Amino acid sequence: MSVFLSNLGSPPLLFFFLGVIAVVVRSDLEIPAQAAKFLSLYLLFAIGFKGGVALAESNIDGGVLLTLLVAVAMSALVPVYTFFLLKKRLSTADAAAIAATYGSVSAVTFVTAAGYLDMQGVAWSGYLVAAMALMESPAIIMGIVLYKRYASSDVAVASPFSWRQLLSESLFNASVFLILGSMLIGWITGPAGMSQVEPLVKGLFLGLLCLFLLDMGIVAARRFRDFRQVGAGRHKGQPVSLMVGAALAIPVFNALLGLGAAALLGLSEGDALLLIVLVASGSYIAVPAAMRLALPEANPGTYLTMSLAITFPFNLLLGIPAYHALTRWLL
Amino acid sequence: MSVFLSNLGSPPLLFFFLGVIAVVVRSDLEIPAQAAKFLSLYLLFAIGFKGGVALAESNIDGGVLLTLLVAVAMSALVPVYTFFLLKKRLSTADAAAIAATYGSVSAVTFVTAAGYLDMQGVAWSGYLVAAMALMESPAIIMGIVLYKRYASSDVAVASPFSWRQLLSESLFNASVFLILGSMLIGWITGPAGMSQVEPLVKGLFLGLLCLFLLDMGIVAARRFRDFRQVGAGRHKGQPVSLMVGAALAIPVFNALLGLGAAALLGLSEGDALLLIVLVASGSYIAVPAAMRLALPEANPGTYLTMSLAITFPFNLLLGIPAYHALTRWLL
Amino acid sequence: MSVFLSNLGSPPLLFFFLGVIAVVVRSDLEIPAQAAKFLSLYLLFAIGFKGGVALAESNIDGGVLLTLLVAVAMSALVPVYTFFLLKKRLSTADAAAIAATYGSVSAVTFVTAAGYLDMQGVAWSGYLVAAMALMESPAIIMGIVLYKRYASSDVAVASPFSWRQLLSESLFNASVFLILGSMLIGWITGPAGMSQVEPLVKGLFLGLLCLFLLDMGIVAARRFRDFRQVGAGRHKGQPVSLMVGAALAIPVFNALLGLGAAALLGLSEGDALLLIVLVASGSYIAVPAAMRLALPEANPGTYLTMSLAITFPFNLLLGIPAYHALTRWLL
Amino acid sequence: MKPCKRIEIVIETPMAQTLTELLRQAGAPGFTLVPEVRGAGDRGERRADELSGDSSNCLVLIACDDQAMVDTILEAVRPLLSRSGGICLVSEAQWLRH
Amino acid sequence: MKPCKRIEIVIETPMAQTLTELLRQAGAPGFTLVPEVRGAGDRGERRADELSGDSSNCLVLIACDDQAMVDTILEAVRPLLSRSGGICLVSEAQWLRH
Amino acid sequence: MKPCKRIEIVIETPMAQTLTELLRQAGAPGFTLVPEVRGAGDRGERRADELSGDSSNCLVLIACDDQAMVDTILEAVRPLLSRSGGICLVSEAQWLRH
Ligand SMILES: Nc1ncnc2c1ncn2[C@@H]1O[C@H](COP(=O)(O)O)[C@@H](O)[C@H]1O
Ligand SMILES: Nc1ncnc2c1ncn2[C@@H]1O[C@H](COP(=O)(O)O)[C@@H](O)[C@H]1O
Ligand SMILES: Nc1ncnc2c1ncn2[C@@H]1O[C@H](COP(=O)(O)O)[C@@H](O)[C@H]1O
Ligand code: NA
Ligand code: NA
Ligand code: NA
Repeated sequence: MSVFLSNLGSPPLLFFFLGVIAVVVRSDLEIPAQAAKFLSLYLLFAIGFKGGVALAESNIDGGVLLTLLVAVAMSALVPVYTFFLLKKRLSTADAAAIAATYGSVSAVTFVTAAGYLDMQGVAWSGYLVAAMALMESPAIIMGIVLYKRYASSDVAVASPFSWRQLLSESLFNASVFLILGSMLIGWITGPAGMSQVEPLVKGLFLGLLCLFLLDMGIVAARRFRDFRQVGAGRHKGQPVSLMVGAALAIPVFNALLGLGAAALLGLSEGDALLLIVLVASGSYIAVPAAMRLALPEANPGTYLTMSLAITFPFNLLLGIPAYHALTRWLL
Repeated sequence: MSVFLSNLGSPPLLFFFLGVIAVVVRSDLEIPAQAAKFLSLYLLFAIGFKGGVALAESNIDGGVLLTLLVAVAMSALVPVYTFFLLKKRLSTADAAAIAATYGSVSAVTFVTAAGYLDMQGVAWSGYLVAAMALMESPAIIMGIVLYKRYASSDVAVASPFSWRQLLSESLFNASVFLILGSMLIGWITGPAGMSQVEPLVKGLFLGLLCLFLLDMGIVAARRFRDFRQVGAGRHKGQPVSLMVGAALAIPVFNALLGLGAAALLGLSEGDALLLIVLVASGSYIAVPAAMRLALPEANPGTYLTMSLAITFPFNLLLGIPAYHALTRWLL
Repeated sequence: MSVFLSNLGSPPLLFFFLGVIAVVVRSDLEIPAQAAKFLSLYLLFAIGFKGGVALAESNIDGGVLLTLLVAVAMSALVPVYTFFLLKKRLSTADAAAIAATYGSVSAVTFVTAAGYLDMQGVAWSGYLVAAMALMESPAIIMGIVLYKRYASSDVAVASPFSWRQLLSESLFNASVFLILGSMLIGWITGPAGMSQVEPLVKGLFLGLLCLFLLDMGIVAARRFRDFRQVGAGRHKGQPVSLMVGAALAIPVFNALLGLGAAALLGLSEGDALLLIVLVASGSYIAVPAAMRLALPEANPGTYLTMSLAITFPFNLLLGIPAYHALTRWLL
Repeated sequence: MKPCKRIEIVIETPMAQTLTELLRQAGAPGFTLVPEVRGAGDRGERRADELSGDSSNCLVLIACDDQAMVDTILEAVRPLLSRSGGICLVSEAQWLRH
Repeated sequence: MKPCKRIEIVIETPMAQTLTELLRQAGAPGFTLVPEVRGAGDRGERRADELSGDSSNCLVLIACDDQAMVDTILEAVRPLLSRSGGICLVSEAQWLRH
Repeated sequence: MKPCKRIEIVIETPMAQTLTELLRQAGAPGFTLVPEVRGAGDRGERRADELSGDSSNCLVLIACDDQAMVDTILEAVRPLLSRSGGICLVSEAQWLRH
């Protein structure tokens, strides 16, 4: 119980709820779009750089490489069963986009979990940032490949397939590229580099995360409201309860999968929780951006709302402490 | 004399004047709009959070509650006499909007006064941030109610009145909502929360205030210039000297009112100055936003220019040290 | 050799190359325009303020004044020979704009050189910030005057000449104005002012420089790509190899000039390097802004690309350590 | 291609939400809104430089192929413009059906 | 002054690069692109508030004085609009030659 | 409703102030300016990505119901466009009086 309460008492999480309340009471509060985008670039830069420096300070052995491999495998595996489960009740495009969404990860959920561990005084390893960065692309590729394979032939003709574009969208996507690049630079420059950028990368991190989550709360609550107002257009006839159910069931199921993997890999308490959170979270920045280009037939009102407006707050509020309790109990 | 000089030597104030000079010499210097807006959200977030933590650390007794009550009462009272004084020479809408403007407060004037006290080594209490947050809404409500009561009937018909919208605009207005919300979160998380966000909330405060005041200087000087060029349209026939006179007389008169209240409440030197500054300052963010919706008939060229281009620099430059000298002398 | 390697290992420079790579691999990474603009204002504010405080702490003697005079003279002299060398092969307008570009300075190159010196543990004096601020305007004035003098008469008729506008564009140009103003405020408030804004002005400097150079890398690489695609319109028939050659030869030649001046003035190692970098660098913010107004006939595809996409990375990567090695060797 | 009307409205930013609400109630088929535009008109210059968004305008474009709907929209918009200023232009266009 | 067509396209931001690439290939004489516009249409509201740029549109204006080129552009744009939504309007204008 | 002309000008951002000054001197009844637009034309691509604002354009819309004024405005704008590029379109519209 106390883990839930202490999680609730952290400023970043409370600012997320402040954002939600702003939408509920119809306040006109909003973070200017370009400032919010800059905050998200800052977070990726800071996470990547810190992870890279941590990598430079740790020694990368076989265990680490195996964990990275398992992480990549899970990000490619999750989309497969998600796709086949959903294909029966949703369009092929929507099923593929949701599959990619949940195979990929949410950097902010990861960061919140890492902050939660810091508050609880539990150690975790820097190479998990590398795991996060590596888990974005495979899910995107799998989602697109599954769609191309199972879409009816006339659609496939209308949308010519380009491997070059696929790789570029999955590997050089702005978020993936920035986090990988910052990690590399952190790794090259090591602690000497960190000493130069520490006040920005470490000092401001939690404060700026508060402002970012305030924005996320606003955006998530708006999506949730739009979603409930089953209205005109493509939204019509979406099986809303299926979507809400899936957005809650998928992270829980994936968390158990992540827990199993962590147990087999023999990870420490902190590392196990972070791996679980990676598998359980769904993307709402990198994947939607890729899907708009590769699968414009899929409805962002479905996949984006599920990951941003339901799974994300669920993981933040209940998921992280629950997964932690489970980890403690089982490992 | 020395208080005036030391006030003049503070970087934030000097950057305000740099902004003014930029307009005078027709430099193309400007802060991008979204960055300026983000800076203003940051300031509200930081002030609110600091105030909330201060509240959590202090004990709220009867004296504190009485002070808050008096602050709210003054923010409702100031609009009444301001309205009746101005109604004779201005349109009902303009009189009501100016009344609301001066009943409400300027967060940046408050912050500058608090910084001034810090520099002078005079203590002040965190609950005055709560007073500031509570003083925005009553003035907005009073301004609108006065207008609805005294506007000629045909206008009143054209603009249907909605209590729901009135409350939403006065209580859930972006600035009011953010400062109240941040204060609440600061109060919940207390010193533990502060330790997480301190580098952002405290470390950067004065530096970012410099950049924000640079922008304010630019905007204020532009308004002042537009104002002097009595030009086409609604501006025509505005009694300019009346407006300048009012924009200087109202803060001075209100400062004396605030001084009286502070004396009756038996406030300390620092708290007294802050209460005086709250009563003497006029809003240029929350109130204009509310007035555009509720009283579009009022001319922002009048009420906004008065508070932003005349009262605000007057308070910053002369008001704060003068009110301080007066407080020292009388209390 | 080791100076080159240590220069390469600094985070800001590596982020510049990350930006270049983003363009090469066609990533969609970009810093929002208003955030990038705010970062550039921040850098000018921080450089200026630090320089002003350094000035307040140092004593300004004849040697300092002489150095400032020489710096101004070089910024007026460089455009003259650059103009006459280029006029034979380029249009008068392009030659004049390139001349102004290289007479003026790049604040970010200066800052990177200063950071490089800090990393190498070599001291430098604050008054060189004043030199930088003073070197922007004379070059702009010279470029315009040369153009007006040598342009064919029909063009001159089409574009009436205004001294008032010329002075305003060269002295009150946003960048020049902000750096001079911040320097003045830093000088007035001195170390006491610095203590108020230190976390922003010093703490965050290198971290924010990383994000700024990431953006610069992206913009420079885009310009370079556009430049190579000799395409439609005015670009057609530009002597590309001449431009690349000039963009490499001019900084090297000017660096030697700066070295000579530094030797004659008897500057210390650090100060000499900074003076050399000022003379060798070319402007890509202040001058282009002024040229668009005063010389719209000149093609920014020529002068801006040369300074931003060729000279700037050249100085950052090779120039600074090479000039340093030379300085060490000769002085 | 189908003939339609292009309705173009410039109104101040604080009124944007009221306007889109009106459009929705009137049953407009859609709209496109360009935020943060500057301007000048009868009520002087609007520089889009204030923190409250008070001095910026927005530009709204509505394509509509039903003349009755156009009239409904114009009638709904008219009182808004009278109270808080701005302009509304109507022109002819062809709508590419896809 | 020369008669020409004004082509106006609203499309979602992630498609902007594809669109400008199409225009270039079709040989369009130029274009002007207004980024980060909001909107609403058949596929619901687009609030321009997401980090991926996924919920914002852009507005593209093309002036073209060659009817064959106009047709080429419209044919190139049509499938893009079918796949990912948006609108395209064509109207008449006079182009000031300078 | 009153017939009027819609004048639409795309010009580079550094020239925006010169343009609005010209409009004021010509006596234009008002204007709306969309800042920070991208574009491409005879002088290549303008990506709106530079710190000096040098590579962005702005789009200016002027509604004018007086033909003599329209001509004055066009004559004032023409040399500006010749020197620094950009386009100017004129079309017909109806102005909703409120
Ligand atoms: N003649 C016009 N042409 C274009 N835009 C205009 C015109 N008149 C007014 N506007 C726009 O409408 C806003 C409000 O106009 P007004 O209510 O006349 O001050 C102005 O700030 C402009 O953006
Ligand atoms: N009738 C319309 N008038 C103006 N803009 C529209 C209209 N319909 C759609 N749009 C724009 O096109 C975008 C995509 O439309 P849709 O594909 O219909 O959802 C919307 O978000 C609007 O910005
Ligand atoms: N045919 C066109 N259609 C729309 N906008 C154009 C066109 N030609 C030029 N422009 C705009 O005008 C700017 C300057 O054009 P130019 O002087 O031709 O390079 C471009 O960057 C575009 O924004
Ligand atoms: Na996942
Ligand atoms: Na007040
Ligand atoms: Na130079």
